[in-house]
Amino acid sequence: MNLIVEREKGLLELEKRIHELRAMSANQPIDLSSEIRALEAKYAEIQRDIFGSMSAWQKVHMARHPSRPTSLDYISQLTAFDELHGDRQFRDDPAIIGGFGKLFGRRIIAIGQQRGRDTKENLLRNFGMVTPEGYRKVARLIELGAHLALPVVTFVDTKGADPGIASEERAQSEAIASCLMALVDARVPVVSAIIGEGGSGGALALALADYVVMLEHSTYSVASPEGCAAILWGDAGKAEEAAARLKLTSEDLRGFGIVDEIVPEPIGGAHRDPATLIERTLRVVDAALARLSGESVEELLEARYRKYRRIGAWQSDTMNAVTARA
Amino acid sequence: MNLIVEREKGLLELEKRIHELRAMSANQPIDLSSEIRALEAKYAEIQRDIFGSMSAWQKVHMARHPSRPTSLDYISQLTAFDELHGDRQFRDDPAIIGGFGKLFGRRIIAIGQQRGRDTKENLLRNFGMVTPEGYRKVARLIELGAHLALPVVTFVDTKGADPGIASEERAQSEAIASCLMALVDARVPVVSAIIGEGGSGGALALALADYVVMLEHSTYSVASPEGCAAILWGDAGKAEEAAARLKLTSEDLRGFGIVDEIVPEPIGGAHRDPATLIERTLRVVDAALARLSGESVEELLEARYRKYRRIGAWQSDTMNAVTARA
Amino acid sequence: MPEWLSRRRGSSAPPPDDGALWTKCPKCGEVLYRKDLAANYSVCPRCGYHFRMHAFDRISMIVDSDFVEIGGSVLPGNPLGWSDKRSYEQKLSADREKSQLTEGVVCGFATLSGFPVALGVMDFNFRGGTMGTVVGERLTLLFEAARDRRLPCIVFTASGGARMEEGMLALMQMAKTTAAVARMRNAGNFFCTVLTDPTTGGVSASFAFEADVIVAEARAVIGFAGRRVIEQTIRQKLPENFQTAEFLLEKGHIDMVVERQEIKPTLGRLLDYALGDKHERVDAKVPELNA
Amino acid sequence: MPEWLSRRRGSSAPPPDDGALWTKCPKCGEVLYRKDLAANYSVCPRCGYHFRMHAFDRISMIVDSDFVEIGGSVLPGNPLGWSDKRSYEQKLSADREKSQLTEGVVCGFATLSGFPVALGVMDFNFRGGTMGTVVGERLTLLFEAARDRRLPCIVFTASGGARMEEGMLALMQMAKTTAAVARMRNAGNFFCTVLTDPTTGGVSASFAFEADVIVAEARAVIGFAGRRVIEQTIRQKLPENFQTAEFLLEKGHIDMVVERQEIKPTLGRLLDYALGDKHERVDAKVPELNA
Ligand SMILES: [Zn+2]
Ligand SMILES: [Zn+2]
Repeated sequence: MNLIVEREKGLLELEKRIHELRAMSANQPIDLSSEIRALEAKYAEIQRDIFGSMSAWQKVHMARHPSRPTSLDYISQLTAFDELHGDRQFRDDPAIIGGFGKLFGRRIIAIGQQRGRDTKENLLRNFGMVTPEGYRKVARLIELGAHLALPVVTFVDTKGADPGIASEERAQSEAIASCLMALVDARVPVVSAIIGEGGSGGALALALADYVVMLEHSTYSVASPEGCAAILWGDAGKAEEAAARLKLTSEDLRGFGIVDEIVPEPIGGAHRDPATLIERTLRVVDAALARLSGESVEELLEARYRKYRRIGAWQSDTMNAVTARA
Repeated sequence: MNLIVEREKGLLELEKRIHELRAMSANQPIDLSSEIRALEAKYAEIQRDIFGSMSAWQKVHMARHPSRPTSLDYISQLTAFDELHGDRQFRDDPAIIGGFGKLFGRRIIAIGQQRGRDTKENLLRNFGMVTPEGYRKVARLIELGAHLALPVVTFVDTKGADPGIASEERAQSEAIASCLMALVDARVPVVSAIIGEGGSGGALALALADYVVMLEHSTYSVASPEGCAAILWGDAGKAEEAAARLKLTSEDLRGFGIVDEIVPEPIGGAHRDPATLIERTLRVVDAALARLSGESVEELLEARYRKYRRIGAWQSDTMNAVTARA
Repeated sequence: MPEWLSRRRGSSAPPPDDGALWTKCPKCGEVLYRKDLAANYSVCPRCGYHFRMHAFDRISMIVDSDFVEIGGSVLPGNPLGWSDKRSYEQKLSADREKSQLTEGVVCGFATLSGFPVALGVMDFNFRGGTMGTVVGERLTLLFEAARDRRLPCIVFTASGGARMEEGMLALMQMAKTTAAVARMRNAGNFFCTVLTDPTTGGVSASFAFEADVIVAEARAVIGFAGRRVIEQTIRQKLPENFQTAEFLLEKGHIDMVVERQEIKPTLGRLLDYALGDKHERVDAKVPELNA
Repeated sequence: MPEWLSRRRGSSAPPPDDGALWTKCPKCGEVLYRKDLAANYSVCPRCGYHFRMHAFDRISMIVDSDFVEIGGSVLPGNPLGWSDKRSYEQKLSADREKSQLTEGVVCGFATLSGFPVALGVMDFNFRGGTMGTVVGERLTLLFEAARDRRLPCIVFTASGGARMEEGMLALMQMAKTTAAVARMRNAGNFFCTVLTDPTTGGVSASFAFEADVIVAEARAVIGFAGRRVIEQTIRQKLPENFQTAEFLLEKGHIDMVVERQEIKPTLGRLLDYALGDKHERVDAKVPELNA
């Protein structure tokens, strides 16, 4: 059960009523304008109440909202896209969509984690949980981009890497490590957009980038709140508490220097106005690529190294709490 | 049924008789020396008869002789060897033995195709037919050698790449092509020894080398004689005829510039004096490495390119039959 | 028919094979007028069956207008002195007659959707598309030319494997072409293969699977070992879709499966992604041979 | 006990854990005298069970004599202000007490079979060997030092994954260590990891599987997802050997499985293969910290 979906129900009902009243007002000689205004004010009030200051736990549910735009929704808004398949060895993983694309005319390699938009697609795409073959496809496409001097854009949206037996048998660890290595070594700009759930190492495998963009209500976390609660307290039911502690919101991560820019969402979340939100996100990604493309490969790699080199927070004998942004 | 094994039977019987007579002669006051000499002469005559000028078809059987030294027999005679396993992704293929080695003190990466020396080992090692995982292990070890500036030595002995369903499903073509690419790009000397059967692309995947050494009675062929006969004449039974036509002996291949040096075998074949033959082969490989290690990486790669660039035989409007060695 | 093609074919060239004006679709049995079939990319208009294509028909289908052949003067000899029922020379001569080709691959320069490209097209009609020393040499010349002129390279494969009659010299073309592909790749060129029916053996296990992007024509059979060899080994029938392009796509071996009609526009888009404005597209010319 | 170790431990340091002189083998139940157990590499002399090892015991077992720690002054803070039943500071303090370590990894310079090496050893006793920012920073300092001094680098892993209490800052250590490994690798250094029980999660999916040679200690559990997570997902028990070093060897993930007693000689041989006479072995000295 998704918290946001539940809370939206009343709002959607109210929205419908307002539409009906507007239609009635337009077709019949009754002036309902003050009643409509009152309902609209009520609507805005509830909306502010729900979405004005969402808790971390609410954002977790927003990030998982079944109508939240997925990677394919962004990729389909590119000027052009041709999908490339497979790891060249074992399987084409449908949880990864990747290929050549054009972003406002800019030639790129686009790669996204794809969950399903309905039950059938979720089964096909393994709920967006990537298998080793998927990560190997990602690494291959990153290397293709580097070979052809095409920048790489990734869309991150996954609960986490697939935790199944078969994935362990086919070296999930090695596959994720290969992705990280491909991204570290890529001699082209890399920009990542965290568009939904950024779940653990399975998300990071696509998000080690020169510039990381994150949607306002997306989450990006060392573990799912449920997983964290299970690990620390042996009780997945304490997920809400874990969510609050994990600092998994875009604001938190901007503060840590892990996220470089936050893309504001329409009130009610990305799915309430996908077209505007997607256009806005793609513009932010494109602007980042424009800046990065001005750098030499050596500058790019050096800046990428420094960016990740300094992420951390520790004390030392002589210094106190040297944080990432210091 | 192995032709050489069959023809050896009489010889081995005679050998046994001579030994018995010698023992008798030593222990009893009977002079059998002239009888022994006569038998020895007869033995030498039969030996010359069988092995003096072997046909291509006989060499095919010699190359497949069940007692012929295998890759492990050579590898076990290195000064040191530590096996490294696996393709890092899917499986460790027992048909490939690879790892760090020392050849007369010289640090190398040693890789060999390993058939079984008995039925049980043949099942384990898939009769020396390598699967995609095996070729990927080979490519990985070649890259490890290049990373650590260690020359690569390969021992070639296979009927051919594994032709099973599972190997097709896991991209046997791509795996062999990856091996070829790794060998072409390797920034270290590569020396190959064709010690048994060199079967088609599955053998070449380990034999694209700066210097190719071939045992006198080994074979190296575009297809097995049986396979060739089946392809051309729809009759695998015509293998002997195919063997004669295919030019698969060490002499033929030395003539084409595909093999650089032939290692002479003891009369009767490598298995009649494995210790001497293996030592001799390893010395030849070591001498080649000594010569190649004097070259710069650029010279090495340029020479490797030219070596394979010129292999061929064609006519043109202005030239006649430009052959490889021209 | 473009001017170069009619020059190549001769304006009164007979239709290939048996000279008949009509042919029957081997899949659905429909009787097809050859001219209509040719106009439809040699795809059966009723069931979509992809007839195997002659190299020059393929080129004509793909290029914008001109095509300048290179390596055409490299011609086969008989390095092993091969002879069985017929001599190798006789076989070559018969295939030359039948296919109107001098060897199993045609290489050259062309423009495709405005991009100058180095283009190689194999033809199954000549010795089953087998790779001998001439196929290897012509392709190597193509890869070297692509590298020297900084051209993207596209190769259509169709091959039964290595050519038996040239023995180990044929097998070594896997090494030779791989070496040339590596040089081209290390120089940063874009390399794309289009695997057509059938692509097997030594071609499959070398340059065919060494490309940056691997396209397969719909329903093409692609694999290392031949279907018969595998069936003999496992002593059972293989599933219908085994080794088809669609099967390989699912198994992750290839980038995409494309219907024949879509191959030219697809290649145009791939070139555009890979090269974009790095290359002049407007008024692009076929590079001259001795430029 | 080498001088540096007794200095580090204090000559009258109590035995770890509960101070008892005897301990029971969890596998075969044998009661073992701790001193004998330590002398036997913490391997049960009866059944071969490998006890988890303290980082300094591991170092003492591996190095020739000296060990100079680096990064030891990098100490954990509480970047998220984490607190649940106890504050993160309290947890750290308790683990410091229990393990006699300041964090989950010990890094430094040493010689091994005469080869100067950069050596990192993780310890499961400190927060389950989880990787937080201090583990990441210490390892990064180690990789950078190995690169700058052209030293081979060996890391023993033991980890339950990323450290929850440091949130995303912990996860990013996968990126940070990978970046440092890449620089070291691109400079041509030799990098070897030894995976000990357990090696999972973020450590497994970053530097542990980025080494030139990956050794695993016999019977160690190694994987990405934890056994419990998988069992919950598939709702059935996993086979006994699942995710063991031996299982991974068969699946091709690792180079070799080695019994603990053989680890030091094995590493000596690997260094000899990888480095040979490129490095001075005779009278090799531990590099000085400010050299
Ligand atoms: Zn039809
Ligand atoms: Zn025990």
